Amino acid sequence: MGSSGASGNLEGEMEVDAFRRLFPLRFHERHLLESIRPDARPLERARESTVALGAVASADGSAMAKIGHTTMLAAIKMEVMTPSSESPDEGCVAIDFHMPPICSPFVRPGRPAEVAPVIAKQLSDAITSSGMINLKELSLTTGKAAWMAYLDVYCLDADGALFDAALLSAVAAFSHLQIPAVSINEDGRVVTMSREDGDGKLANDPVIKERRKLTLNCILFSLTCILHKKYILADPTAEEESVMETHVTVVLDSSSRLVSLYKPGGPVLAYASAVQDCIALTRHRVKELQKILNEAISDMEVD
Amino acid sequence: MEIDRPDGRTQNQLRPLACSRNILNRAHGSARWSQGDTIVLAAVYGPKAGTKKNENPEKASIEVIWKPKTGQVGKAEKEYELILRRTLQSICVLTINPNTTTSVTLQVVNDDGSLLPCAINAACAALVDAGIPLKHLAVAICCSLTGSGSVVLDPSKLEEQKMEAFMYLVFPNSVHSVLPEGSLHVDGEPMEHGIITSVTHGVMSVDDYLHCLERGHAASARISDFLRRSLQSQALGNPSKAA
Amino acid sequence: MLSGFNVILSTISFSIETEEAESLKQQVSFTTTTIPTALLFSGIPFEKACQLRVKGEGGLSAATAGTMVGLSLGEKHFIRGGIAQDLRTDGRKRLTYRPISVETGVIPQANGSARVRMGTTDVIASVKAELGKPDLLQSDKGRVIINVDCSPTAAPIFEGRGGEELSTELSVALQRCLLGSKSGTGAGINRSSLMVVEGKLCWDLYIDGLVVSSDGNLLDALGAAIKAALSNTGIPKVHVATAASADEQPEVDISDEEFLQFDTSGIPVIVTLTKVGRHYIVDATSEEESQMSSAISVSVNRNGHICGLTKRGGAGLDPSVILDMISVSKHVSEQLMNKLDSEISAAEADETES
Amino acid sequence: MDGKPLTSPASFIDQMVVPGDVVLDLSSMANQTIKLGGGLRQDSDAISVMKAGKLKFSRPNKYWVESSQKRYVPCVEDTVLGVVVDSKADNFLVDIKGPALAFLPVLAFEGGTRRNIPKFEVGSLLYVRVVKASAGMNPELSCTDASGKAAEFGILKDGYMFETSTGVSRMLLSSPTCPVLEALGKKLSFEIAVGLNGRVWVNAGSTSMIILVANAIMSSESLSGTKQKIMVENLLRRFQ
Amino acid sequence: MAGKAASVPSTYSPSPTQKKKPTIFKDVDWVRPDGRGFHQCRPAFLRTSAVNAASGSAYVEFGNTKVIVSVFGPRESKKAMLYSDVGRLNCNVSYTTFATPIRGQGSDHKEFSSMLHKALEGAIILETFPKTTVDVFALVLECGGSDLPVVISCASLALADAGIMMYDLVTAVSVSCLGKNLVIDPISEEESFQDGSLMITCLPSRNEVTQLTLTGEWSTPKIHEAMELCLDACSKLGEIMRSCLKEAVSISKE
Repeated sequence: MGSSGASGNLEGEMEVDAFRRLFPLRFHERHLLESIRPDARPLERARESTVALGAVASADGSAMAKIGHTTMLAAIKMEVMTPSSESPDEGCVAIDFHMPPICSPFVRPGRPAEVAPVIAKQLSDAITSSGMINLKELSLTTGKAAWMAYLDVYCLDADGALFDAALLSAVAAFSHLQIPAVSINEDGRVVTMSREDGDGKLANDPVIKERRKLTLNCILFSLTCILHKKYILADPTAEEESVMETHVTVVLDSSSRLVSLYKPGGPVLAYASAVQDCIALTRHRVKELQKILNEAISDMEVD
Repeated sequence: MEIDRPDGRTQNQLRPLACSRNILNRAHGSARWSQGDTIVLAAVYGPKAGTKKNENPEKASIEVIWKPKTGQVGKAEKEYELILRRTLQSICVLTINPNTTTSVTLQVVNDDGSLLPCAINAACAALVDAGIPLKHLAVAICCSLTGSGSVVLDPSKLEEQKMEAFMYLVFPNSVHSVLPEGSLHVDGEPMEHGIITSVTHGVMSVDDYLHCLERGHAASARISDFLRRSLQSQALGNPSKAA
Repeated sequence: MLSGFNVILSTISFSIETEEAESLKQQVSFTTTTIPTALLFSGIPFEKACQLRVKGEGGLSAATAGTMVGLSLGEKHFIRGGIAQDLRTDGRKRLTYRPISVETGVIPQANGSARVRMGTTDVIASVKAELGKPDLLQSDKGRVIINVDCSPTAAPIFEGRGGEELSTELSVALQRCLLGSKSGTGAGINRSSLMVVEGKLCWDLYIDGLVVSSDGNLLDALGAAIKAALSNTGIPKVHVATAASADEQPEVDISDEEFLQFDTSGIPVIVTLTKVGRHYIVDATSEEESQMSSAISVSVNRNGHICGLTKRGGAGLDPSVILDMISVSKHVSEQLMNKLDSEISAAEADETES
Repeated sequence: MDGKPLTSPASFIDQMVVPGDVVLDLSSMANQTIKLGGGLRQDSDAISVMKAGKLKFSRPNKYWVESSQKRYVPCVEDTVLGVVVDSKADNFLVDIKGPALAFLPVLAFEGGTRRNIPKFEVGSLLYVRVVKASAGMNPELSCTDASGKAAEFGILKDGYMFETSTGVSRMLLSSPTCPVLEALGKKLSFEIAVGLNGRVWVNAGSTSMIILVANAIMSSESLSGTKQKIMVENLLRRFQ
Repeated sequence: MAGKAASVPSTYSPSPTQKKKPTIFKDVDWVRPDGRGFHQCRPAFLRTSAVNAASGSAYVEFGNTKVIVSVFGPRESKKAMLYSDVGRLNCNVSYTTFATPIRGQGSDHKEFSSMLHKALEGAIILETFPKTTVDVFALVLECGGSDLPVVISCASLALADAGIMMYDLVTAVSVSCLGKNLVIDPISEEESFQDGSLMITCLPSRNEVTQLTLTGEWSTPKIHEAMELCLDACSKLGEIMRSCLKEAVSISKE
């Protein structure tokens, strides 16, 4: 910002790319004046998003979500655990978020990204506190066995709005999840049943759980916005995030209740009006994402 | 609709605040902040020369180290560190000491609810103690919502667990100004109503959130006054107290 | 741009057939066969594709040994020239080993141990047997864990974490050569013989190699040392108390006096052929290794079958050269196997005498 | 430029201010030149506070916030006590308690030439003046006053150096002489050098006297004038 | 919740009741689980520029084996290392926690990283980027057998996409020996019962082998046969990779 004065006489003869690198803030502010962004989006428009279900064959539920270039792969693996004594009829969900070195030039092997555990915590807070998943549904036999759903979200390409994409892929993976059919054998161990030998075993094993889907009480979607001066930019790219540092992430559930409003600092203060604008943008975005997810689910069912 | 709180407070009542500064000899700035039984110790070292790789050397950088009372540093602590760092960065004037690093260490002495707001208040007092240039102060408050939708301020740990939802809000302090009333207003709102940081937990309606914001403003003005008085008490090291 | 690909190729001709180029042939080859693929897409001037490529720089052992040895250009030429004329700097022929000496039972605490010296290369291998529970997936087999450590005293580059990469490389190569495939075929060590009670109890063999002094050909020396250490290994006899129920661990009584000799007949020897210039040599010193373009380590058992193969060094080799190297190493392995057997029995005779 | 403080800032002068407070409104004081000292910054028409402390005004037009810190931020024309950390061909590297080490050019001495470069061992204590202090660069020091004379600058031998806060240093240097020094000076004779960076050096005839003076200064922080005098008297009584 | 997971008692993956019988592989005429012929590779899907944040990247799918490789650089070396007039190559291979049938079993593959390094370094013209490092990071999204060969081929595609100068593409193929049969491009199930395996990485246009590993007991004619098989597959794979790159260029040109 301090160099803005010096740029005055230079910028006339500079190429756009050089100007973008040298004076990123001025570059973006010029665009904002025209109410447009470097990728030709209007300020309030989110990037094109896609969801593909069942991307990982070896998982019980999986989904790949893309928002612009940002790509997330989420997969759920179901394992069996002994439930804790406080909640003997509940299963458990363990959520983790990974940023492997392939996703960004700033992540190196052996040195995990600083934001990865924070996004993992946010995901897990949003999903558990919203009551999206009924943990009782994950119970197998009270006090003996319950499902532990391991959800791992991998960032394959990091280009801004990581939490939004991670949440989208996580929600999609849960809506794709098929809890495997299992029975409990003589030793009390839970074993899977493949479809063909299911009939023959019916008589032998006492408890059998059918292959089933998980019911989701509500569905969560989120939108990250940048606040810069008077402008609100929806769904920022990595470049925009690095130049303008005030971010607000709003998470809403399907009945428009607020699950999280997350603004970690930033030079711009958010006033009630801006907060309401962000929430309104998120409401709009929820409808878009709901449509995208529904289409992905119906595509899956046709196949 | 009155709510019975275990410690007999009213809904809007904060726990007793206490702040003492300059309590550590080696640190360049330090403060101890308590809200009831929640106590956090903050120490500031620096500015030291140089910034870490991937940080902008044209600005001062701030690092935050969170030390939990017991146990290891996990994801929750990493999240606290990030929120604190972003929050403190937004109140510091980063262009004055470029290419330096200021480190803020927070030691949790006791956690009885509203831990993060308490830590933010402690860190802010410690930054002032170290003389780090600040745009303004930050005051943090925890608001919680009961099942019936009423707002309870500064919940203890027990209350936090029972609440439907709670949120941590950080606002600028209310400043004294020579400027005519209203000149610092943005969109018709005074500057101290702007949210620096907002972290929520639990599901609530949007109206509930906005309601909490208002109550948070009122409470933050009180904390802000307390912080000003505590900073003004000339006798350094003499703890100031407020009920 | 792409449609012009073939056209470009056909118009290139190289005219570096001068005597100068001839003399460089040992160390330099021209990349005349193909255009670098990236070139097609990056739009970099074509001249770049024709630049000289110095062979022999690739490869971990070459790189590490190279920095350690630090030869002058003249010395490099001398070594290469010698190898080309079948007379190496220490007077050996290309396929002759340095004198091998074997000493067994060097570590009394271990179940078996041996020290092997090849010239100034000096390695120790020890075998420890511990009772353990077999893996669920392979309930009828014991475990064998091979680990190699490069002592910082062996070479300056092993100081700190310098030896770590080489240690892993050697461990992996030894595992490949001695443990065979997943189903167990080709394994030098018969893991089924380590079974005590199926699914319950087995012997776990911990094989540790230590490089005391490094002067090339570490893999062959370690292979020989492990072979010697295993033939020196006695595994205590175990008496299993009967009547243990299905899910309990059986009680055992480990004998202090009775030992079972470990069967080492199937253990292969490892022969590393190092390619310097157009020729291959066995038992290369570290000076010679610094001049290699690539090397192939082959483990051959008594039946003349290949039980493991690792290529080292990044430079490419023609497939026919590889096959030729395999057949040469097979031939060499017979002599090495016999020599090693006689050394091992001599060493064991020494041990019992003393 | 009448020097008379305007009505509005008057309410803040000599008052405690905290970061964020707006103390001057430039739009209402057109045609005036003001000088801002430490702890103040300009944000378009508003002058706001960055540090907690007392707002000070000095005629005709200087404003600053007086506060006390353990860390020193270099400022041009400050006299400080520095410790030599290293010596290079052109500069001595000196620790002045700031964020970065300061450079003391080997020629920045009275009559300094290439031939008579002084030799300072690592650990030597110097009384120096800050001549350059810009953001992003190491500060530069000098062992001469503005006219190139050595004045009282240079190495401090013997004695005892201790660290206090910048507030204590400023109190010691204030005029009229602060109560501690006044009370001590009546009974004892000692040498003292005070750096604005919170370092104080004391030398006297006997070690016990040095310790007494040092203790008196260190415990004077946060005491009022009369209390300082009582404290000094108590100490002196024990000493005699 | 995630924090709680640590304190939760250990979990296990419910496995099928009976074990698969490996004997079917030993029969004289058995069929591969996916119905392929012994000398038939799995259908491959290749795509370049899969990761926008990287200088070059590729995504490769061989049946259920799915691999993504990003290339960064040439960029400043991470450690302050000695001056080097040739570039450095840094390779890393990691697995997702859900890559393997049982969760979290494929995370540490140190030797894969060094094998990848050795397979690639012979093909890259390191002289073109002195003093700098090229990072090749691979993530195995799902492993369905022949992971390393797929990683290597994918990495060379990503290097080409990044515009790193190479003498040739690097292709890698492995064969498994099951009883008397040689099967190419084995899936995990076949790999777990194999009697021997051979992997070749080569520069197909130059007909050079950069890496060769072999386990199990092999006779010389068998090695001969396996190498022929691999080299043939490698050169065919090379053609496919080439056309994938050409396609990418022609698309970007439009």
